[in-house]
Amino acid sequence: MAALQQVQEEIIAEFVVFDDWMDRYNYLIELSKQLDIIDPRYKTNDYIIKGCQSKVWLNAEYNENKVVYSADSDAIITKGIISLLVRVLSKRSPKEIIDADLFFIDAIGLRENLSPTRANGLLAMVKQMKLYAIAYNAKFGNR
Amino acid sequence: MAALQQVQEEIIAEFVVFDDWMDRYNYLIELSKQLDIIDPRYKTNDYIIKGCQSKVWLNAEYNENKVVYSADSDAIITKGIISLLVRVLSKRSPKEIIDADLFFIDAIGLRENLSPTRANGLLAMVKQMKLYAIAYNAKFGNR
Amino acid sequence: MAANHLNMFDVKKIRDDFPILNQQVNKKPLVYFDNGATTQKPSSVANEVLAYYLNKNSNIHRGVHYLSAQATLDYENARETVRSFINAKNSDEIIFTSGATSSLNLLAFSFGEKFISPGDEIIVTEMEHHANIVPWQMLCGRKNAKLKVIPFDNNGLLLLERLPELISEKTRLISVIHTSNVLGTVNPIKEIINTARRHNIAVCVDAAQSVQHLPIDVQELDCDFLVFSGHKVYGPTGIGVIYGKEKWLEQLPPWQGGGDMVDEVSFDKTTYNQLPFKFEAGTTNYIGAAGLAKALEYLSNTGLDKIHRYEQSLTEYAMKKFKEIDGLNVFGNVSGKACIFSFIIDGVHPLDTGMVLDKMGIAVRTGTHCAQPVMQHFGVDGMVRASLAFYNTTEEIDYLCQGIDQVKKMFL
Amino acid sequence: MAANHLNMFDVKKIRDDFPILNQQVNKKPLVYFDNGATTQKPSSVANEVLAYYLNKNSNIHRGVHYLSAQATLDYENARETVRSFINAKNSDEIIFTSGATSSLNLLAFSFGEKFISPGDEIIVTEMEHHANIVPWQMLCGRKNAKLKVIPFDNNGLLLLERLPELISEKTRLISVIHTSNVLGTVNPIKEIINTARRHNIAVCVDAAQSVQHLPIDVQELDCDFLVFSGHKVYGPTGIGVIYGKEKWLEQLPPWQGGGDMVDEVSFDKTTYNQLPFKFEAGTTNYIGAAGLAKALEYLSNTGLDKIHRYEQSLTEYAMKKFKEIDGLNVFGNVSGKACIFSFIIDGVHPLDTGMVLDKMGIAVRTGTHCAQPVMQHFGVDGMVRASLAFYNTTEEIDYLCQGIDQVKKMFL
Ligand SMILES: Cc1ncc(COP(=O)(O)O)c(C=O)c1O
Ligand SMILES: Cc1ncc(COP(=O)(O)O)c(C=O)c1O
Repeated sequence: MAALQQVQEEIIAEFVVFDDWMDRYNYLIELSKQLDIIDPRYKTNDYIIKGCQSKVWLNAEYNENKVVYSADSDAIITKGIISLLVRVLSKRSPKEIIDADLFFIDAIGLRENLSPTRANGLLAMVKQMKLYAIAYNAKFGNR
Repeated sequence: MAALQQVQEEIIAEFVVFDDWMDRYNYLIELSKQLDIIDPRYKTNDYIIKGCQSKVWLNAEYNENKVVYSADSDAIITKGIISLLVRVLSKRSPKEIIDADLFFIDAIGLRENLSPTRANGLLAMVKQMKLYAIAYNAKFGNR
Repeated sequence: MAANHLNMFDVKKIRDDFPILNQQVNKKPLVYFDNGATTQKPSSVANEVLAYYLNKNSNIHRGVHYLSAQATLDYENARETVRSFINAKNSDEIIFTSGATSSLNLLAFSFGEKFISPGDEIIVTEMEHHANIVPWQMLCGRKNAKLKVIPFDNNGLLLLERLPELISEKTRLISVIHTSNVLGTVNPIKEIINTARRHNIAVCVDAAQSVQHLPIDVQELDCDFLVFSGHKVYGPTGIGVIYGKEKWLEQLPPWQGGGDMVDEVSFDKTTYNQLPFKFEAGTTNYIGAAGLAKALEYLSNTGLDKIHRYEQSLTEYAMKKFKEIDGLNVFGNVSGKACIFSFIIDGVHPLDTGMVLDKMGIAVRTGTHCAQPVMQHFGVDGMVRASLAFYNTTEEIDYLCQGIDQVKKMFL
Repeated sequence: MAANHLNMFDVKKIRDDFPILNQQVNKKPLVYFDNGATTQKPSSVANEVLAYYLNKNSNIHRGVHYLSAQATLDYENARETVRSFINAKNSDEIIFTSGATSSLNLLAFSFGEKFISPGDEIIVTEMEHHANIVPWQMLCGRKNAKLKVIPFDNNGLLLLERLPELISEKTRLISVIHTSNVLGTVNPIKEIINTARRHNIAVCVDAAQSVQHLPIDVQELDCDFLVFSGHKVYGPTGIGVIYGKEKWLEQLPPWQGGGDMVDEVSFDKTTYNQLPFKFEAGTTNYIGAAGLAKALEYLSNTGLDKIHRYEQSLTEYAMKKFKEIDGLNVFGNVSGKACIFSFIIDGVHPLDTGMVLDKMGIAVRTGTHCAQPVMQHFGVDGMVRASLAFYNTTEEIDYLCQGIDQVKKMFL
């Protein structure tokens, strides 16, 4: 599997061709459709991420020393952004996830979505993904 | 007795010669010494005017259809200003006092002392003097 | 007729007074449709605040020195400007707070301490902003009182016929939103006040979304209390107002304790200052008050009547346009509604709508608009809200319609 | 040594940053000695506020559009600036209020609702500002609790040896003024906190007159709460701060209800938002917060240590000068005192003194300085207060001394 760094650079390369925001959003809409469907039993309040204006559900499983994320949202652009996060972070070791510097967000112009405002909740999303990694790391630790 | 209007114009004429504030204040200090001493039995809390940073005592009596004021203050400049008010308003009919337009205050540069700030309480003072006049007017009315 | 008022109002000239409007956002001309959240400020307000920073600033009250005396005068003149703006009887009835929310919290606390006993009842409407719900819920929790609710119908019309049955011997206060910040409905507060009068119930009007849109006369209305925010009437942030009839304010205990609201303080006994100071603890936002006065003067000079007519024309224009758009649901269509339009495009999440409009330079708000009961009423999680002001134009409404088309193209 | 620090500090350059200082009042150059009441603002603060009016203004939180997102970022960055300024552990511990008075009222209400029962005790000092007396008195009235007082001696020194006997099993909180706004005394709060720790008592520090004069580190102090006002630290009016340890803030119920401080609202049940939003109801003064951040940055860049040393030199200089004036009584002469000088000229009313100084261009405050118990302690009705800041100079102190001579000449 490609390194975390490399995947981010791929994403940046994909976005760099768009100089119009509508194209970027259209691409995110495309990506949202490619996000694996989350198991319906995780689409409950227990898996919802607080602090988003849209509903965001997130689950993480531990499989062969890797954290595997699945997620969904009722807002499409949010879902598109989530699909990027999953693409970058899923199926990696807890350590890798914890240490991940998600520079692609800024690079593709989504930084404002990382603000602590609760409108979008991308920040809450990233936080929650890292929390899962920390938890699994504590549980199964040492790589 | 000189008309209310005329007394005010006299005062303005007295002050017009001072172009320095210290001279104006020195004159008020002079005037404070000329204020008739208030009967000590009125120097109690009952006669104090609320809303002044200095203590101001005021009494009013009704004598031959005229209101006669006496007053005092523990601050000298305030006392000087009071002496002007007494000079203008005392020994006049309630009606005259109620209707009085005290233009001299503005004219001699003391307008800021009329602000509703409680620092000086000149406004409270004027109000109280007029209240006495209103009360006597109600009691002994019709001139 | 609408077109007539649209033409009679020189909106180009008005816009010159609001420099912030003349900018690009996301490389598009800014279309500011978030006036329900906060309004932009005319230059006269900015200049006054700047003048404070550059040569007028000084704390007010009790100060003998020049700057302090001047600032005190400005502050008390600002109070007088507010009085005259809502035609209160006297300026002691005008209390400066930090915003409409603080005003309502002041009232809930002070009125509650004095007049609410276990079992007492307070009435609000189903379309209140959280600021007019939560303080009363907290009070009810503390005092074991009960909050009752006047419902509204699917058009956004208050079901006033329900009021009589909600009123009981225990009803102490009715607090009602004048203009809904979501539905735009202008509620018949005069009728509510008339009903309340017959039962000796106090009425508070939440005018946060109405004072900037139509002329208000508290004496004519005969309301007991009225609140609004500076930043929503083209003034500074951090300043607000509660008006209260003198007879009420005299009876209510203070809310916050501190400097200036006291008369005499000792560890044995503290007595409170007279109105309005009793309710203004500590250093008030005197720069905010001076700025607010400039904002209200700007409105008065422009003419609230003229503003109202122009905005009504904008409303008619927009509602007509919106009707032509397939799949657009506008919530609230009571006649005479304010220029506040909350909507959902069928099948598109409000957040997606808002994010796309933003990139077109259109500033709208999305979410629950601090009125979750309204969302619950319609069974939705959120709405998009375009809230207009008298500096907005029909061209901007046309552009919003294009934006909505663009959203539909992208998501449907 | 004093002279050394006086020279090392480029006060001329500092004064250029405060345009308001460069003006005439009553035809005399302004000598602004009313910094205890409010401070003047550096250009960077004025510019930031102006930038809001001209191109940045938008309501914060939940807004998806560009201006709102930017304003939200600014606001949360301002919170981080405050955090770093007092070295709080995390920014959730920083709550924006409308001023120190509001901060203390918030605390008295929220702490009181949760932790104060009949018979409980709260301790303050005899030298508190009314803002740290009245809210506790009001709380004690509501809850039947008791307010106890640490006295001070005639030098203005807190009689700390009295504290142990004042503490009982019932003591829940000690709220103490850090620097006296009348006497200038800097109280030994670290010692008080250490004592309180041993008894498990919470401590609140009223830093309204200290954060602008010396570096403060809340983690090092280990205080539970700390409050201050924006306008006294060279920032805007209408904005203030309460710091609280997270473990406390998590436990306290909210004070004001309204928008943004809630999670879910329905007429059946309302749940509250997480920290810090739980305590920030309604539209906060976000422009004020942005301005405050600029003020704190200005102080940090100048260096609180340097400011402190320079101001200490001013204090030494002034106290020495004052000693040479016959009939001048300065209240408070504890070593290390802040540059706050309250005095009475024997035989002259403070108001007369203040009015004459004003006409010489010197802005001082007269009256009780919202600390009537301090007046009662010394058996006086009022004092004249000259309160300095780091933009003041020894020349201005000399001029004040001339002013005092002039007053003596006129009244004695
Ligand atoms: C109807 C209504 N009431 C009260 C408020 C609260 O105003 P503020 O947030 O300025 O305190 C608002 C603001 O959104 C409102 O729309
Ligand atoms: C020591 C102290 N505490 C509290 C306050 C209250 O501050 P504010 O009036 O800004 O709320 C002051 C202001 O005078 C003060 O000096």
